[in-house]
Amino acid sequence: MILFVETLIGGLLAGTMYSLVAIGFVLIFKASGVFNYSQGALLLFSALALVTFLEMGLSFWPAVLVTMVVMVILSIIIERVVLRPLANRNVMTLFMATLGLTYVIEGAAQGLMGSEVRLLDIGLEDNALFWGDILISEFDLIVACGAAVLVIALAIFFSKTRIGISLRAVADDAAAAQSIGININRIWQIVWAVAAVVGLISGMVWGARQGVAFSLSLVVLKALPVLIIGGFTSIMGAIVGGLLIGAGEALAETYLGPLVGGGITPWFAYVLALAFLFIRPVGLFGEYKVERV
Amino acid sequence: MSKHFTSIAAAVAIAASSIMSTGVALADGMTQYVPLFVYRTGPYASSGSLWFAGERDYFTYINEVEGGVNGVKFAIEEFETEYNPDRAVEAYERSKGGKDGSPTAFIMTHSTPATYALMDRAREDKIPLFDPAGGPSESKNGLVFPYVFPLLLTFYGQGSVAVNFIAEEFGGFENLKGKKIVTVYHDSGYGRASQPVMTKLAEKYGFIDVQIPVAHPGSEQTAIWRQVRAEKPDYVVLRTWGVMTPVGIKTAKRFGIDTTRMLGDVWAGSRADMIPAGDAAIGYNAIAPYPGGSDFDVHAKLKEHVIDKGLSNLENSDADFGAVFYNVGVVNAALAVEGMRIAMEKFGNRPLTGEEMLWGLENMTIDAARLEELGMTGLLQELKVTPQDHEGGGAARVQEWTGNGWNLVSDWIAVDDSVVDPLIEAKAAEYAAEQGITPRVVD
Amino acid sequence: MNTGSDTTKPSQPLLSVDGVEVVYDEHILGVADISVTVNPGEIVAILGANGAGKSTTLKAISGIAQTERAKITKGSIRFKGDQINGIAPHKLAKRNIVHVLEGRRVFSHLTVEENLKAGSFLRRPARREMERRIEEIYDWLPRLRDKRKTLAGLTSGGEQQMLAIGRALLTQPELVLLDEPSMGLAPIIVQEIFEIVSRLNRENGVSFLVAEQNIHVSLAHAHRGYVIANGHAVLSGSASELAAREDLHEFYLGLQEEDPSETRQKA
Amino acid sequence: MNSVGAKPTPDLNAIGQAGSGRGTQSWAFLALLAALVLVPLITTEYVTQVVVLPVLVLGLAGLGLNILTGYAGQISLGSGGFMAVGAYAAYVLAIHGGITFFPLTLLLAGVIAGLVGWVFGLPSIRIKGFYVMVTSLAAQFFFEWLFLKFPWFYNYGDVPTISLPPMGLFGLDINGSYVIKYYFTLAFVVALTWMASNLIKSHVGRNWMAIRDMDTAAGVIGIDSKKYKALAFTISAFYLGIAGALWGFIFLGTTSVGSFQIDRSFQILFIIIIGGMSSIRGNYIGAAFIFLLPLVIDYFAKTFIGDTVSPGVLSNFQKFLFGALIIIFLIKEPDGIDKLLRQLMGRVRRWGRKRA
Repeated sequence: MILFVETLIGGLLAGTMYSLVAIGFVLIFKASGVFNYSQGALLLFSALALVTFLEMGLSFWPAVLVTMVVMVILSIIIERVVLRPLANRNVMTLFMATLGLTYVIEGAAQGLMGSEVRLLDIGLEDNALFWGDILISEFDLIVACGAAVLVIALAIFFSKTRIGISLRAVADDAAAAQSIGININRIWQIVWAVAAVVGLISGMVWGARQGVAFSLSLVVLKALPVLIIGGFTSIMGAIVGGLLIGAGEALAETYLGPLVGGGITPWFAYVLALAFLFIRPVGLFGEYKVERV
Repeated sequence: MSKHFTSIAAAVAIAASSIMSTGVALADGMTQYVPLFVYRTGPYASSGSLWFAGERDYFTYINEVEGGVNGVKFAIEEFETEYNPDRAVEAYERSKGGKDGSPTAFIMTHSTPATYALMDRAREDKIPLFDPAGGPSESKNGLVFPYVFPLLLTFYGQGSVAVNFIAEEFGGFENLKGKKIVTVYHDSGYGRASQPVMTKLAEKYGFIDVQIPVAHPGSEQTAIWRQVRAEKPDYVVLRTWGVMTPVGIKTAKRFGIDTTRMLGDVWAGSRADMIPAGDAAIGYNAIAPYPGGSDFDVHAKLKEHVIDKGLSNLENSDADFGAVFYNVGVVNAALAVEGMRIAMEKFGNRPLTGEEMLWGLENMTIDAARLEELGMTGLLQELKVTPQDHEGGGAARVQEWTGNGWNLVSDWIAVDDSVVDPLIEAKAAEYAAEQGITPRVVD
Repeated sequence: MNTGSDTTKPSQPLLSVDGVEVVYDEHILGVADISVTVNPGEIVAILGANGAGKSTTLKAISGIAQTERAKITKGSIRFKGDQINGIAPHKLAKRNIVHVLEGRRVFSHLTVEENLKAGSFLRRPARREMERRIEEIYDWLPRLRDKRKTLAGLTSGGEQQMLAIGRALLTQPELVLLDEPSMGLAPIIVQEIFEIVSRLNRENGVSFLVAEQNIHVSLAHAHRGYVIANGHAVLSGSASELAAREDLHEFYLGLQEEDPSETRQKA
Repeated sequence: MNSVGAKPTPDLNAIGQAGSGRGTQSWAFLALLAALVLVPLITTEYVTQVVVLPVLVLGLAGLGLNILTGYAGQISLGSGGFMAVGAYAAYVLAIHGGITFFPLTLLLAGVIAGLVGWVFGLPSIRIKGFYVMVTSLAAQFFFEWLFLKFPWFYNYGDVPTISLPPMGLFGLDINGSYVIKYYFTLAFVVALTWMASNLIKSHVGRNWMAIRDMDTAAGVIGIDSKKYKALAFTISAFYLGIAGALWGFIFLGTTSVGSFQIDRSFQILFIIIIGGMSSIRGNYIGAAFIFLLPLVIDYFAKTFIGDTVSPGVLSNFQKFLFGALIIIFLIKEPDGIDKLLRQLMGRVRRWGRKRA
């Protein structure tokens, strides 16, 4: 029983790390309908930039700030050079463009900042905490709290600020938003920038965990089943989806893995997501609406 | 719009025609063409870029300081494969015919999957494949696999060395009885490759062999290490690769597993694996057919003639000079150079063909005196390669991570051939039967 | 309501659309030849059957057409004398043209009040000022006040239409392009909406260009009107003239049959 | 297009096709076929075996995906997985089933892949769009795992890389010479392409397109969309499976999961988007473009900037350039190279007529 509870809690906490990646994805999909495969590459780019600035001698917070500025600039470039010319194209084309973008960002990131693995110290220790007999990762716990803060911050941003309300307006109806004077290109830039900053935060967390190198980019593959479960358009869904995937994966690896020879994590999340699709085809928090793809 | 694409089409045509016409003018007849299959992008770039830098730096040293191998200089051409065997096949076909009049004498595959993909072609084309400390273990048998060279230490050998070292830690083989050794492995061919040996050794010494897989890329391993902890292991062996190693070490630490009782294999023991693990990695051990460190004599030479002259291929020579993967590259290049030197004794001082190189490699002996001359004492084991034995050495040292570098904690530990060789022979025979190969007969 | 526009015609019309052709996706003809003028202070109706090209005309004016892969291939559109073809919709909103799209298109996941706020952001008012302006809209459209905290998607059709208009008014327009405000609404609601439009026009001097299928109610409130069919403007005149024409209805209905619908894509 | 009125009113009927030109087309097709037949005779082993042959196989895989995505409107990122099913099925049939007459092995492998495709197509009955796409990712990762995990699939080797057994073809070893390999592949690819093109012209193809264009409406007009979607998944996987087996047995001469990872799925998707959705020819054009582009970039990079930057930067620059070209392509030519060629041919024809 202790093993079960420990696995469950550990999985839930680890799941928030998936949620973080998925949130960046949801932001962009919601606001512009773009299935942004390059979220993982953005994560890599931001973490690499941060490490590079740290190596150049900046102290932690200034480096984070400078990286944010870089990511915002990058987002603006992406919007102008890639998305704007592709506005109103079908969603497949946009998805493909983000695949191309993934190569571009990965190539640029590693070409400019090097491909060796680097240590990223964000000041969090990966110690074990004990709650009774149950072992909990301090790192995961802090990250989960951080994710909660981020979600609250985003919720406030979206419900209280002018930009946030405009963002939601664009997500609801881009044409109507334009007709009342909202500049959707600017909104897209902002969304990408916010997603990139979320990417930076997830990049910091994942980078601290596994070192900063190319494999950060693969984290995106973990986010996709999260989205299926949570729905493509809901931040709450991304959180819940991440928790479910995290817990499901951990339990499966512990209880199901030994039966089939282990190593099932890459697909288990997808199969779990599939099962959810059968029950609710638009995800837990997604909305039914006619999709034309 | 269409103008743009006609120009692309034209470019395609030009490039295609120039690719077709390989082998143009003969430069001076005294360069040896070396195609280098690299992965400087993609998931394994972090190890690869150091590895290839080591190779290129050594070739640069030979070219610049020694004026080539007996006057034959190396002409290197890189082919990016992203660790993808399909792209290695493409690169192989592009480069197997040589260039500028020089034949291709050998190919360093730099990846076990690529070695597998190229094995049959290389046999056909008579080009030796270099895959030190990699490749199929059974290719140690050069009679069945004439053109594959898993030099230094096969995957099977790695398992054997690991157990020998662990026995030493416990104070002798007799103390292995009843102990539990958990191997956490990359769920791939590479990760599983040592399993047959571990099974055999477990029978022989009476320890319990537990194998736990981690799926690629392994960036989240909480569930894995919870399992490991539940096993209460006496020793943990890591057969991991890439990001899986630091995440594994960190997670292990969190679960209270003593990282000084962990032994990584060759590909889980480089600086790049330790740095992201931070303090958790202090005291971690790794098998090293190529130890890390820049205190070997050869490093002094490289430092003086390559690094300090700004000729190095390293992007960050302060941090990475002497890193394990850099040394892998240096050793691999040195082995190729030695093979060529020996072949030239028979065939003359000129660029060599693959077949000639094969003779050189199969007659390669590197003894203590030669190691001294090369400046590689302690970095490279003594080797004697024969047509029957393409491994040549079969030993490794063990190094311990101190937090900012590797500290060698053992001398060369030899493979237990009595366990490993029968396995290799059986596998090789199986392969020969499946492929309809008659093993060579060599006098 | 017979303030014949001809008598008070100012030197310059507010909006003049001249011989406009719109092509979707480079191949599909939206409208072929449309000319429309709106003078300051007027309510002008564009009448026509479903698919005649009314929406496309309004979208061409507001710039929305070009965000839907359409292009104005011929003709010109002038607002207060300046050529505005090809200007992005959000910039036109800044230049005081606002478009209330067909089908209301409220932001359904935003509350009624957030919808109104979204409309007011364009002029960047301070918070107090914004609240005051929104209160003003509630005075015009009192039904909305009771629903201010409700998600717009959950309000009734009539409320949504009012919300869409209120939201548009908060951009402080001189010209409102109003597309099919009557669509799918009960007659009594339609009546209410048009009365509000008339009052806004009278009391605040906002001009309206209204696309409608509903001839009676729109001509009752408009000053002038145009009838379009097959992407061409076929009739025009003052509202009373048009309303008096015996053949208007036939005209309007008769055209519907000629409409080769597959060549005409409603966006 | 500018607004000056010289141009007549745009074509009101559905558009874009530059005349029918059936004669020219079949003429061009025969010329192309003749050129393909001549490849081994007039070019080098390298070009035949490592340029043209893989392009043919990838084109066939593109065709498989195009049936599903271009014609039936279902997005998939599982192409690599289904290719793997084909390759491993062929291997298992040969090793465990003793079927070494290669054409038969290949067809059976295709059939097995088709059945697997049918199973993985089942969820598409309930879900749509990107959700289907992520379903296909489940297939992709599941197969990557499956073929790694169970040594039966690689004949209990230590390493899950298959060394392919000798395969027969009327008494010849298929791997005996690259010329045999090439002609065998060409014959197979041409036959399968011909079959696909007939299928698409039949009522099956029309129903697929009806489902693609209007899923709900297709149901209304009496098309059993479940049945036809399932059929599309099956046939698509059949083609992908055969392509996978050809890739392993003929092109690589070995197979590992590494050949059929998610990158492969992306590559196949690039092929159909760049070549042209819903176009048979487009698959081969796209395959040529996507396969050759890295080689061309590599060539130019080495020739022009090779010595000035470090190899690491060069490799990454090539990757950057590949991505950038994809994006430029998508922006400039959304309908793929096939459309471009059609327009070009139309222009040539009009020009020819003018001169005549």
